[in-house]
Amino acid sequence: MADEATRAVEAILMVAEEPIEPHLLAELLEVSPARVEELCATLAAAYEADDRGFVLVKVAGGYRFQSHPDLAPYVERFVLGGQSARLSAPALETLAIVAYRQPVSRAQVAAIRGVNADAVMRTLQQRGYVDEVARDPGPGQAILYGTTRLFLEKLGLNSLADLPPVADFVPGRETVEALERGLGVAEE
Amino acid sequence: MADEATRAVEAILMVAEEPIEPHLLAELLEVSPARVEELCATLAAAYEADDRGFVLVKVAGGYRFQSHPDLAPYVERFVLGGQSARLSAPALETLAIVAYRQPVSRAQVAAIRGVNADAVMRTLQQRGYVDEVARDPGPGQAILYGTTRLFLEKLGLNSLADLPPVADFVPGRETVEALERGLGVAEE
Amino acid sequence: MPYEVSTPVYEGPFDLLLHLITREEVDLWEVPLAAIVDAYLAEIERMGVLDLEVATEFLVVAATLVELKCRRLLPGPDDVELDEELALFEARDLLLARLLECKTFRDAGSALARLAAAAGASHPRTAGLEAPFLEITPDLLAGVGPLDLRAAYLRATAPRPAPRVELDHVAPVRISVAEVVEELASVLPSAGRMSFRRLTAGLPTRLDVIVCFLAVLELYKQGRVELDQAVTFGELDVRWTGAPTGAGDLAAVDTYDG
Repeated sequence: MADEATRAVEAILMVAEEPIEPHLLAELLEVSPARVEELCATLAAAYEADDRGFVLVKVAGGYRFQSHPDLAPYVERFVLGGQSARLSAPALETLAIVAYRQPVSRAQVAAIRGVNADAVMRTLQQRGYVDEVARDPGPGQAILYGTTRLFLEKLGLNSLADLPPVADFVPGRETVEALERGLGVAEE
Repeated sequence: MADEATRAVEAILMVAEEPIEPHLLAELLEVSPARVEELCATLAAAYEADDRGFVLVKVAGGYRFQSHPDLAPYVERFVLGGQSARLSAPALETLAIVAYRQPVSRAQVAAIRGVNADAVMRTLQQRGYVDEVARDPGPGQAILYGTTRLFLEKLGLNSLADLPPVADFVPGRETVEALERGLGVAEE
Repeated sequence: MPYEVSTPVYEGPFDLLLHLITREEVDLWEVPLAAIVDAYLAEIERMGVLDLEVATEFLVVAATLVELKCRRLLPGPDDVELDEELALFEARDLLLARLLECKTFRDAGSALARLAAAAGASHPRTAGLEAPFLEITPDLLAGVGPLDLRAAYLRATAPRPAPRVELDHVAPVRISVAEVVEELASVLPSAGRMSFRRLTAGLPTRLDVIVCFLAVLELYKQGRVELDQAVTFGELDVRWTGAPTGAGDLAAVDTYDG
């Protein structure tokens, strides 16, 4: 017999429109946030064991119900057209710079990419992936950008800590050597 | 082991915003409507047997997930706490489209958002933020929607003219001509 | 080795250079100098006059490459100054570091795309409250301001396939050459002689330096300064000669204000 707190989590998440943070659930259920995390883990495991067509996930700091990724072909037939346009390669590269270097100004992004970043940054902001998060305290008070909650949701991440470490992308020995050869650094 | 059709029903109903009619599910799953009814009955029974906090019900001729009536006190607490009381991102986007494009038909809103807007429009209308303002004079005489006085009050606006402009993202005629001259496109 | 420089649209000098080195898998030293220069010139031409900053980046990268290559063609390291050699190594290392950084974020961007694609297979439930609860819901627009509405509108209308004129390349130049000419005319007479490097030492952006350079050329054209450069790429000396001109001439200076 499922206990009331577990059932209440299911009921609330069923009517929620965005990820619900554990501390809010804890407040509503009058249990500790740690207990909420336990309950949610148990539920998620139960759905998986029962081979349900939905999953309970933690994304952008909260819990929510989602369709099982296996069933994307069916769901996409249903929500046809709801897919947002994919980001271009320059937009992705810029998004990565913001994600890993935030808070960061447009000028800093442009310096890394070697091109003016205004158009791409505006696209990312329009799409809701990045937003202004602060002002540079230094002279000029440049606007500093960071990634948004929507960014986490779109990438299925619970927090920025779940981003793959940037070290994973630092070019390997072979690439570095190829570049060095290209620039004539390494002697042949 | 749950079969694929059963899991697909769960996945589709999980992301659906309104009750889904059996014949639509049947089409999506490529099974008979009778089979859909069977699957849904089996699922509903399973959730009840597992003592889940949600139910699968048939309302208005379609199936949908709902919170279990037993747990209404928790859901109410969630609602009254104000945490559920923000418009979802899709709803806010829809409201914004109506605000900036009014008078506008549901079909036009759907075309801009790329998804069916009926459920969201109904919510907005229920809340008194948008209302029917006219009929399209063209064939079909679609209902045209606009924002209400309540909407202006809630946003602290005197009139629609006080909405922050969005036009600066679309260059005006003069700008375009100036650009063309700058690019050497236009004949001198 | 036959070499063709294809010119798709590059996102800046690092993109082009990465392409030349990695995707084409060529040793830059085996590519004729002219081909490298052509590729860069083609890029700059494609950009037209619109983005001076990018054009400058391209030029800096191209110049570094050409210099590296020239140096390599020279007989031996013995006959070049040690300082110059070190400066060249430094430029090359800087270029390498920036290329590596650029490549890092490009690969990170692809990883983000993979994450987004995986996450996109699982759709969230957003059905919201059932009708009975809607009636007890407090104000849904609490905390929503006009700017939130505008942001939502822009989000909703963002992925537009229709071609638009992008204004973003037209970075407005905040300083005009005329202003800098005026400024120099007030600073230089007392200084007498000053190197261009010192003249531009405090300037925040490359664009300011360029504008200052144009201003110096303008003064030279007006016969008010003498320019002297002992060696190629060496210090540029600016000497005030002070041939007087009226204020009317200053007004005639071209403005480069975007």
